[in-house]
Amino acid sequence: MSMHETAIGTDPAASAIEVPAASATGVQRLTMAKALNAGLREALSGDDKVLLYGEDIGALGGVFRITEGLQATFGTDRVIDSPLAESGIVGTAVGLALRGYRPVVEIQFDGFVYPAFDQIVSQVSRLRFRTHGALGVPMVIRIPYGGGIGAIEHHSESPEAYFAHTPGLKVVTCSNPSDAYWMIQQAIADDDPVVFLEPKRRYQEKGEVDVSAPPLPLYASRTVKPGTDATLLSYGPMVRTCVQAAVAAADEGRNLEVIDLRSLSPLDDAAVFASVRRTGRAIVVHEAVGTLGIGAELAARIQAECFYELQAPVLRVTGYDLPYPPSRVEEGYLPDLDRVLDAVDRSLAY
Amino acid sequence: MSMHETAIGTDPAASAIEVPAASATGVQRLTMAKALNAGLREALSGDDKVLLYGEDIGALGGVFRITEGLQATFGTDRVIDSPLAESGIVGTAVGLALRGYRPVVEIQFDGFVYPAFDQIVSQVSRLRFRTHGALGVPMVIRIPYGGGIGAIEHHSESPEAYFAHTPGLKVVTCSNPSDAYWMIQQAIADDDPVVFLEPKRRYQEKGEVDVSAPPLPLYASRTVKPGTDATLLSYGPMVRTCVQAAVAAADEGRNLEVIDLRSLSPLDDAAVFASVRRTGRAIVVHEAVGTLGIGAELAARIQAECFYELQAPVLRVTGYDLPYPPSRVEEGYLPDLDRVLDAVDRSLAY
Amino acid sequence: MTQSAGNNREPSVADVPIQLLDPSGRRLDHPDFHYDGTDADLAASLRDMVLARRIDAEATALQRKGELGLWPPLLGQEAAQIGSARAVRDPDLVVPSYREHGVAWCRGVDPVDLLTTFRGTGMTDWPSRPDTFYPYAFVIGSQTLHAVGMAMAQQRDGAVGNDDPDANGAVIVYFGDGATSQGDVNEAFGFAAATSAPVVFFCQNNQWAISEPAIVQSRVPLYRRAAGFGFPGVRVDGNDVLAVQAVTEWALDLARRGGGPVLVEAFTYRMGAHTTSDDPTKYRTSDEVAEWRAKDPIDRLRAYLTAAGAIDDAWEAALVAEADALAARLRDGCVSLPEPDLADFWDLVYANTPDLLVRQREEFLAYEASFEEAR
Amino acid sequence: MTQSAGNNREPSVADVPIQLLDPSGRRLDHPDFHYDGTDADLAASLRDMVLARRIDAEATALQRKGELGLWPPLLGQEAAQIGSARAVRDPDLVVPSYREHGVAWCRGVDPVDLLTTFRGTGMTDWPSRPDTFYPYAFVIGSQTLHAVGMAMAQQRDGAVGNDDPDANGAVIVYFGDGATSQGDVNEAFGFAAATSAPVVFFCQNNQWAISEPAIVQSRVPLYRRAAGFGFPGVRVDGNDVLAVQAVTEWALDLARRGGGPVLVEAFTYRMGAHTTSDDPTKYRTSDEVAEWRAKDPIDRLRAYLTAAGAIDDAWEAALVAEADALAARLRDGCVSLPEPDLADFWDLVYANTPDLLVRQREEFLAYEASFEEAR
Ligand SMILES: Cc1ncc(C[n+]2csc(CCOP(=O)(O)OP(=O)(O)O)c2C)c(N)n1
Ligand SMILES: Cc1ncc(C[n+]2csc(CCOP(=O)(O)OP(=O)(O)O)c2C)c(N)n1
Ligand SMILES: [Mg+2]
Ligand SMILES: [Mg+2]
Repeated sequence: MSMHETAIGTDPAASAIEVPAASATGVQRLTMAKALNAGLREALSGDDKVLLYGEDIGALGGVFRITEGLQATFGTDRVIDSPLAESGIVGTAVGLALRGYRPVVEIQFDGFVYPAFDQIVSQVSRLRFRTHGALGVPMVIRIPYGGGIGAIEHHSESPEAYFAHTPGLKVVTCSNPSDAYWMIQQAIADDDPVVFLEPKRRYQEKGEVDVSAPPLPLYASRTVKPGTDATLLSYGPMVRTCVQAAVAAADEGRNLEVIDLRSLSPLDDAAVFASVRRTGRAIVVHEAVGTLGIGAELAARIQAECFYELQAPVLRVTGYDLPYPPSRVEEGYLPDLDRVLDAVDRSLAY
Repeated sequence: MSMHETAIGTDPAASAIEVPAASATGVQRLTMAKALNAGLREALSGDDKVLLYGEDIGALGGVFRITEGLQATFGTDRVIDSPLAESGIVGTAVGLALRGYRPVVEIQFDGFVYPAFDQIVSQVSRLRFRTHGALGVPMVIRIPYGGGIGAIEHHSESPEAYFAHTPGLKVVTCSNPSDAYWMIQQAIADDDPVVFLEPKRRYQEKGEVDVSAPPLPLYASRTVKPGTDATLLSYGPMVRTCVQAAVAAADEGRNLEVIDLRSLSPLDDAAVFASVRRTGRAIVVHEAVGTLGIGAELAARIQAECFYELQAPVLRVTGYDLPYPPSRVEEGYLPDLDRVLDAVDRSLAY
Repeated sequence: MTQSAGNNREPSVADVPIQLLDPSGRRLDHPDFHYDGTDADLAASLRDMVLARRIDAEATALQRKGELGLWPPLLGQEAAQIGSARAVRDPDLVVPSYREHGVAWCRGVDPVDLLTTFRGTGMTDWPSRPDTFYPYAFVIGSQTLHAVGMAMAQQRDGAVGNDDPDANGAVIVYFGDGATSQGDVNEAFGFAAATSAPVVFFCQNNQWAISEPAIVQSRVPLYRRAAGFGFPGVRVDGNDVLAVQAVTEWALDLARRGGGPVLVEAFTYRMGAHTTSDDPTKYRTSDEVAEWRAKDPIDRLRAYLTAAGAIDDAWEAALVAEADALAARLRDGCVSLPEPDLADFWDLVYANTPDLLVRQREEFLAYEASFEEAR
Repeated sequence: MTQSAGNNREPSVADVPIQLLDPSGRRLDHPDFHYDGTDADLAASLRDMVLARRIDAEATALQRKGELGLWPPLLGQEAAQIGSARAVRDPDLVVPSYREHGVAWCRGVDPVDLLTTFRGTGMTDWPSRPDTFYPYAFVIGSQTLHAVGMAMAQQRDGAVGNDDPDANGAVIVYFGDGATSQGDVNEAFGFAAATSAPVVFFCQNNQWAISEPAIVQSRVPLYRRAAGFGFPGVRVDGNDVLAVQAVTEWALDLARRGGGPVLVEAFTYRMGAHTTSDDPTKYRTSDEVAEWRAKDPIDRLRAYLTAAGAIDDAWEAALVAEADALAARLRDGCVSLPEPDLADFWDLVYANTPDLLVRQREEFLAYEASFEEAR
């Protein structure tokens, strides 16, 4: 179905999406899964109070093997196989956090975070506020999310908007191994609760990781590719798709800017506005359903802040407003570079 | 603090907000609470399969007395005091619905719906889709919502965006006794699951209810007050506030249109676009936090559909991006007519 | 001051699973439970178990060949599933989790249909599913509350506690050892107990929740949970199809007669991987697996029936042929499953599709069509 | 085939609440539990109970006068609260629900502070709250999981099972009969049992969850729930401060020593309304209330101490004066609670306030200022 199969096939996006390693010291070529594992290992080594907690994260190393080998190194008291109950995991992690620990919770799949929703929305996000700042909840909730892996239902969800709508939570997501490595460490070091979304379809993609580079600010976006004609705004699994689209568009003489938001709450909207003011056009791309997805908020903010600069309305390329469909049709459901380019065409036609 | 205390005091908005009764037959002057009670009574009388189900809804009639007297009439098998567990209530109601009943669930307060979130998001909303249309869940989830009643925490939430972001749910809310009366009946008659939000600060406000009038379409908005200079878009508790603002603005020679959305999912966006195309200006008003609130989606859609007609960006007047604050400061937190008028000024200044 | 009021960690007699057929195929007596069927009935059970195992093996193979995305094997749990399913009769309702392929088979679901879910051509509901068998559930524990609601519906329908036993029905709901930690499952216990709903909670304790041994969920036997909520719980040898059927018949009968809920813990073992994505060698020993292989549910029933002369080589040969035919049908059926069309899904979200979705589908179709034109 | 395996609806001896002081003020013996304190200690308990009741009455009156938005009275539950709180010692942690004004009092919380929540001048945390007492919780059951997590922290901190008993701590968490239906509470039972966490689940069964009698939640006594999860549960007369303290001391001691969780069901009664917004005449009889009034926790202790000569009129008079002074302080304190400023709340959402919130506060301040200018 793709008009740009060659572009996908040769994948010139691969190099663009990687963060160039500043120095050769400590540079390794890792999958995102291994980068996260390395980041977690660093965090566990660096601070005794850091605990990993979740279903099957011990001997098995998690169903995606993100925690592989960590229980062997750090013991069952710090890498804890929990009973099978997400509200219980998050709720007891609150107690651990209130007593000085820094629990890093793993939710096994996106679709299984909802049983913990009350604890996340009414407790994790609010304990600081509820206690006038007396208590904080330095917790990270790791969630493998998104589709594209041929899974059965409840295993391909993109729940980010639920969390980004909730004051008191921070919500971040990584798009490449390098970011994965330092972002997970920064999230664990943060004194606020962070929902850390891991794009599971990107777990096995490799990239350069400089384990010795100083970390970047966690809540800042990254301009993956500068451009002048329109701004593609995306995050997590769709960054690669947007870079691929930008590469394909370049063939047609279009110079697209691609921004990886990294943080969905808070949104680095200053960088977004600056870009859109330059290009005059913005297209938000995400897997989550369109209605009240992150694209809605970005569109609302951009049209308010860049009203006179916008040459076209902010367009959204998102999952359709359906529950995630069976895997045999997920390719049509998920935004791909053709749908992005189609939106670019529509934007430029204004 | 209000600049328009007189306007509030005399409240010329009261008549505007009421739906004029078409005929004198069956017209009664009821509070919203009593109108809901009458609507539920009708639904229970009209269909043996309708059940009411929730905490304290029997002998007590619910903490807001919405179900008062109904257990006495219809018995404990149809008006059921449930154990204290929201996931259990919604989950067992799913089973009842799958076996041909039409459960109308009461969640005692907005802040207590989150324990049922998984059942609502992964089951109620999806069973039709999960079963290729073989099974449906004709369930209504009634939730008293919103602030302004001086309550303690977790009792003043506006959770509508969580549900409106979820495909498979319908989300509606009433702003006046007349709508409350027929909307609850229409929601119960609907074969899809409906989240029915009741603005608890409006429960005791009175209005004319024509119990003999034919019901209107449930998912259509209503133009409460036609106008030409800007469109105020709102729903539930804020409709009255918007009408008050429109009345106050009229003193200053401004003719505002006020639309009561009634349905938040699906959104009656055709009516919204038509209005904004005429007025060139839109201001969305709701209590829920701004980020990823209904206003975000409306702004995103309006700027996309009315790009050339918009004279100013779509503005949002919403709750601030905070957890709901203590009641002594809720007045400052909630949009009021001054904040609406301030936004009107800003919109007209473009 | 010390005492041990209510401390219940000591083993009790009830911890020993009820058994009517030992691993060597010898029938046993039990003071409370008896298998009422004939050897012919047992041969029918054996047939169901063998065919269920064959369906499972074939589906696992189809996954290996890339025809399925995933498969959760039931290997080892045939007695728990066939024994309990054969205790069900109309108008009972069956609410499965995701591994109940044997139960589905007994209740008349075409096994080819089951593959839709795991091939990704459909969701969790299949054309052949009878009205009394409910869709697979993947959110652990969520279905137990639905089951209690269905049982509450049966109460309201007057289908419980009638003098005419045929007019009575109950619900049986399946879940695993891991599921017992979930809030939903415990809420289901509470709601069922409080309403005396006619529901049999059938827990297949297969010793593992993916990589976690049952001890991660509970230090005491799971059947004991029921007493804390005020209803009976029993532990049965889940690899003994006679005992499972006898216990489930008793439990369903109690529920149908208005006696309220029952928890049955079928003590069994997941011989295979959690799913085809899983690698159990990471977390359990081959000794453990070998130990349970010696308790195989099919072997022991075959041993008994052979010794009793109820089955012979001809019978076995016919069953092999039947299983081969079924497997072939499964392979063909799998690759012939109709490919879904995304365009069809917009109409499945609501009973009445709202404008937004109608428009979205139209845009999708127009977009798709633009590629056809471009060719 | 019928049998009643595990059917646990028959009353058992353990269903009779443990009692060391009967309603007439007579002390009783119990084979397992003894009150170790002196009459002077009991006089101190009586003082706490009387003062707690006075705080409660005063807060209720303040609500009636419009000074508070709401108040959940503890009337009738003084023995359950004071008895359990007096069993707590550092470094134990206390996790309350929303009605534990008596516990708060014993743990050193200034009762004036409690009013902030109910006056709407603040959230659920108060300046005088000691580090070992946690904020009030309003989402039923949510706090029980937090308590288990804290107990898991104590395990990791090495504060459990030490030879030196003073180095050991446990967590006590409060919740009601209604809460026992919530998934979170049952998950807390499960997690605590599975990890042997040092936590005492203290359930005040005050017979009502707003308008619902305890029978709506469970057909069997609540203390039995624990056994199903594999830990001890006991039922104590919640209106008998001696028995409550003895049982809670035993439970905390067991937990601190590494014996794992305990469930204490304090069988008591909510004499007043659920909250000041509630009208209990809608759902319960005055006979029932009268019956429980005869079991008043304060009356019986006063009767005993008076008969024992441990208190006299002078003691009583001093206590009345103390209560009056406390009440006056509460009244003054209430109306003097500082009014909050919305502008302060933007900094309480995150440890590091993000730009959006900084901007929002600035806009808010500018908007507020515009009114000042307009005047
Ligand atoms: C709410 C939820 N959390 C996590 C999962 C992921 N998951 C799928 S199966 C499983 C283990 C289930 O174990 P058990 O209940 O014993 O059933 P079994 O697979 O052994 O039949 C887990 C953790 C899920 N499906 N749902
Ligand atoms: C999750 C949740 N659901 C509903 C409520 C509303 N509510 C507040 S108190 C209460 C009854 C609680 O009863 P119980 O647990 O017995 O405690 P008690 O009030 O008797 O002390 C209810 C239903 C709530 N606070 N939280
Ligand atoms: Mg299992
Ligand atoms: Mg109670």
